[in-house]
Amino acid sequence: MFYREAGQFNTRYAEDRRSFPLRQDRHGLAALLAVAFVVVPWVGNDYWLSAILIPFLVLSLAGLGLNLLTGYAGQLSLGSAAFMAVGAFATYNLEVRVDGLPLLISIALGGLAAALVSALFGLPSLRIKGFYLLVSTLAAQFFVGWALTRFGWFSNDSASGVISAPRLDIFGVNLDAPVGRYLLTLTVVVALFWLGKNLVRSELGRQWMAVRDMDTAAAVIGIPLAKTKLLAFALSGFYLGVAGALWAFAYLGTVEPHGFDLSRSFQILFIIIIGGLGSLSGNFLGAAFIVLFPVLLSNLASLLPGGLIDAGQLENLQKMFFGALIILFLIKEPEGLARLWQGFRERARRWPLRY
Amino acid sequence: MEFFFEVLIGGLLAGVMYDLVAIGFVLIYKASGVFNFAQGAMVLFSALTFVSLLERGVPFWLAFLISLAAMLLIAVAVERVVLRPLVNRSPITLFMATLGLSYVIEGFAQALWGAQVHGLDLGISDEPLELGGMLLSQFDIFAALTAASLVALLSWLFNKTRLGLALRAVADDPLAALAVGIRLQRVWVVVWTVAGFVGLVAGLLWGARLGVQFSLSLVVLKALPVLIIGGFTSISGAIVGGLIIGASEKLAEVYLGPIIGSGIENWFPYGLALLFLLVRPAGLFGERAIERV
Amino acid sequence: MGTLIETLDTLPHWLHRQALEHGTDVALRHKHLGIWQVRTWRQLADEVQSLAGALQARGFSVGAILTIISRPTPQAIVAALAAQWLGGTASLFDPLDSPAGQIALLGELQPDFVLAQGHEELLRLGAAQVTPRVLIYLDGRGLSGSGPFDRALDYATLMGSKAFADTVPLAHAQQTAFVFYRRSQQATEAQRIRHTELLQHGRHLVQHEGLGRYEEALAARGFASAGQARYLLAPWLIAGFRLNFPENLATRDRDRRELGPTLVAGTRETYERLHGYALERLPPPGDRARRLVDWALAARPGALRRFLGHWLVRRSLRDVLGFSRTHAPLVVGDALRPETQAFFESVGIKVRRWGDSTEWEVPSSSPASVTNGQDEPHSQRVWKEATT
Amino acid sequence: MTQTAATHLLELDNISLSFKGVKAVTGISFRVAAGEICALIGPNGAGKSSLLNVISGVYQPQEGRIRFDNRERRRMRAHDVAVRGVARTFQNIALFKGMSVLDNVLTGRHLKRRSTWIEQTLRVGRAAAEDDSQREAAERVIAFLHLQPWRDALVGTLPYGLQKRVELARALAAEPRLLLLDEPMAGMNADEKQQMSRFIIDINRELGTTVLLIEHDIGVVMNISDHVVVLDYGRKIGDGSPEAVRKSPEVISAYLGTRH
Repeated sequence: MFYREAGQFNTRYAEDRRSFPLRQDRHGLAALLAVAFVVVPWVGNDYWLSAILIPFLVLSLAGLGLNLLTGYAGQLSLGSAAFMAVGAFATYNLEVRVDGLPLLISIALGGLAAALVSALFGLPSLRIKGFYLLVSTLAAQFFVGWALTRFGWFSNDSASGVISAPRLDIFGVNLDAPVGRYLLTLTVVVALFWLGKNLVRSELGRQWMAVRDMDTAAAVIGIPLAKTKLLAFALSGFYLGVAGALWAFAYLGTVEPHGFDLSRSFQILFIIIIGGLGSLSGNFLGAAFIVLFPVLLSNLASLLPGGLIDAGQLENLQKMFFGALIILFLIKEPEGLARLWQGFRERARRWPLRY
Repeated sequence: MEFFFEVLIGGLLAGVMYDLVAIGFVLIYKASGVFNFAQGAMVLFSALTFVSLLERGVPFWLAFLISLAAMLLIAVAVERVVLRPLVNRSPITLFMATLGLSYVIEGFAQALWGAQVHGLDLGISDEPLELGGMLLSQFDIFAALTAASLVALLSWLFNKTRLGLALRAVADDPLAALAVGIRLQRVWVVVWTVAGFVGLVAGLLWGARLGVQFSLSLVVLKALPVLIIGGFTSISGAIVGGLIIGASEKLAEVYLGPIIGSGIENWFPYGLALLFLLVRPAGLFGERAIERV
Repeated sequence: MGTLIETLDTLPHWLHRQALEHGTDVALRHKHLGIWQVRTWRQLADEVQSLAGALQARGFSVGAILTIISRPTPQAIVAALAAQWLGGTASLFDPLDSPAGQIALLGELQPDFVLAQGHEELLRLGAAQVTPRVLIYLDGRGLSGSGPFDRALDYATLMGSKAFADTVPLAHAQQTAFVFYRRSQQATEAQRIRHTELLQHGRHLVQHEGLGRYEEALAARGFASAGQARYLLAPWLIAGFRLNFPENLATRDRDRRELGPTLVAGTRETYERLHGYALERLPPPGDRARRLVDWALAARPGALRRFLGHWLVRRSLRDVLGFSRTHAPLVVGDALRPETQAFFESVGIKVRRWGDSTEWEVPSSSPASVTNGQDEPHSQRVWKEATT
Repeated sequence: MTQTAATHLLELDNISLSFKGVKAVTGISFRVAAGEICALIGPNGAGKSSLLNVISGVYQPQEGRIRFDNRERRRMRAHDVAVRGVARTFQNIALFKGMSVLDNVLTGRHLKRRSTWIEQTLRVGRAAAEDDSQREAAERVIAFLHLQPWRDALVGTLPYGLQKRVELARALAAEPRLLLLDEPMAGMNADEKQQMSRFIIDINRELGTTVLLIEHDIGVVMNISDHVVVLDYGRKIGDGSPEAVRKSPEVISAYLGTRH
């Protein structure tokens, strides 16, 4: 309703391809980034930065990773956490075994490692479809978890398999402070979302959606199904791997396999179901929801007279609520919060006309 | 060699336990085309209800009936709240819905009965029994017999009763079934209840084994490879699959374990299932549909 | 402009001038293949000259008539200007008019030079048993192997052959720029407008409405009316603003919103269609949203209502209709119906009327009386009428 | 569009296909001349669609040979067939429902892409220029089939008739030499059929694309096709010009036998 579109027209295809065709949206995005990069580090306290914003950003990135595979390429996966783990441990090992390797490089390489593993477990998708594929991704989930704990080499032979992350330095600047870790995360996430945006709008992105929507037709058009699916697994793996590395280094400060168990995979799946399958912004919405809702719930509980709801019950309630929410979304709005927002926006652009 | 057979038999008997869970899946999958991830949660819920009642001094049979009633309620609720609104949506969507469902049921079960571990004694001594020179757990044999009788009961239910007829009709072709006046909703409720019943039995046996606790709901993760190997649509397939998984993972643990490391039984079934998928995508007994364009 | 105007007394001269002085400015935009394709004044002038060249080479001379049967497209404009460049007259037909009447009309007029948009229009010519000396089509779709039109020329290929006409227009002020025909029950009536007259009206409009180089005008309806020639084409050439063409009829409303024209020189139909479009898409009467809209659009609002109404409804309604940049909403010819006028005013658009003064007259020698156009080509006849 | 019999774009030689022993098509042979519109007709279950699926490589025939553009093939995957320049539409629309009309058409052109996904993702090299050319080509197809008003609409939301047209657009976007249409007018009203046949003729005449189509509406078939092949119970029972086929007693009996 506050859009003013008259006079915004394109004389070149390049202009038409912009992901934010409306001037108002472009300005909005710029403002948002300015706030995120300048204002937040300024005003945000340590709790908010390290307990809310960093996990929110990392989970958004992980959500994007899974969304590429499930939302865009239509391949269901329950192994997301495994690939995060691979990314985290690969990054850690690169840091400790290759001295002088810049952090960002080792994170990228960690992502690459995850991509390879992911593609490996994606191989069965060339023969099997639908939830048969769950077997492969669950196999990844359990096998990776097992291997990382079983072989001390991965955790540099530390007793517990739990290892603390090395100092975060970029170009000699130390980033161990919450602000530093926040900015590191934010930068990586923004960069990768930009790439992700290009990716899903590229030919490859369209091929993924084609395979998702109607694979026979895709094949008849001449889309190489095998290559397309494997690339989906690999790129999804890369994003998850980087997310895993950030989760371990920028958020927890420790690297441990148990942080990447099946429930983490479910959490990420829930993020994209709630946020929106096949949507970029949805990952942020879903992640925000997943991160903020428990905080909200515990705050509400603390308002009640003490001991009425203990922590355990709170967790159960949370579980029930999330479960119910998933079902609700699948029934009412399978395309998630992103779709709701988009629908509202479309109506606002047309208001007061209906169509 | 003796040892080998002991391991094998032990594995097979353990496989029976998987069967009990897997059968629940197959029932629901046949009737409503849903891969019911919540089956594990149902096992947990039924067992937890049963135990808690028992601990509150409710007699065995009554506790059993009440738990069964609870499963019926769940079945009705699921049909109303989940299946009906999601009718003719994609299998993936339905699967994710049951994922949510499992969260609801688990959360509910623990909110209701608490999260602590309950011991459960069905009064079957677990001391091994000498059979043909092999030591076998009485309990396992008991479990095997229960499973066998359960399967017998089910096959009677499906082959001899009108319900069974209706069920098979629905499984073959929902639309046709509707056309001849079978009420889909009712069939679903019944099937989910039966699955709940199977879940209850499985829950009791598993619970007596490991104690009734959250980890029960994780048996679902074992059932998946069982189904892949057996085929989603065939009970006998599920049974064979369960036995294969049970035996192979024990053998693997015993013979491969020392080589590549212990604790492989939590991923080995999946590796096996993958092999099966690549060789025979429809499973041993499942029929494969040819894709028509 | 002052002194120039005396020397610039025809449309082609103005085109020439614009091309010389503002060659790189945007003259035309046409939404085509998904984007607004731009023509500068220089390109436009070149295109006009090369078409003029092609026509000249095929015997189109001073006083001849080029009959243009086309939706508003850049090519139609180019063709009209090319005809005038050679001192000829453009006769415009809107394909949306009823085929029957048009066929009869064409049958009587027996035009020698015709530019038709495509298959449909060619079929009408066929039905009217017209065999022009020169027949040009814009869209060759569906023409291959369709009988009598194998001699027809493709506009695109014609443009390819760069045969430039004289670089100065041959037109002069007293010649007829446009001629429009219609059938009334008794006879065929014609409406002729000379360059002087056109430019006079155009200049008047430009001055009165204060039109500058940066106006955006949308030409959605056919030009087949004298009013449009006076109040859209002439001002466009004089003020040198941009004329925009929508992608097609089905998309014109979306295109209008994208473009956000600052000058709308529409006919009564334009506005009434738009009014209907809005009414049909507003929330249904009785609906809460609709009550808000009505509340905001009510006449003579108080301060609060003016403020809220502006932000909640009027501003966005203006925008979806594509009028938020419009400062010159004009209706050419007949006045709007009161309710339509009122609707646009309630949205904050005061539509101003520019009456069309040309009267229809029956040609001194009615074309119907001429049995064979061969002895005295139609064009010659009209030229006499135009110059005497 | 009469061609000399020498230039045959597609030749089927004794094709047989069966599912689990059930014969769908038996010993079918016919030839499609370059530049013609060839119609494949026959009662339901005559094996028309199966045959189309064989030609487009969705099914592999148990017996028989296919020559396309003088290249013989025994088995070929759908992808290779597409690369050779064959595009098709499906009986029950197989569009990418989650994508816009424009994206569907662009996807139809993906074989024309040269730049790699890396170039496209990093926005370097030929990617941008190629995006423009691809878009323009897609827009030409959209304009050719008068789809401009729905360019940005999700195909899932469009009415049936339009979806059929979008699917045609997607196939056309590949600039195919042979266009296979599986009941392009099924379920359309008279006007839509009229319009669709117009489009098919224009595609054939203006773009010189060879068309092989399955259609039930005999009236339409006789109007637009240069050559008709009749199947019944998986066998060929007629092959020739529309007039010739219309007269053939075997065809007539087959149709009278299975009026529906």
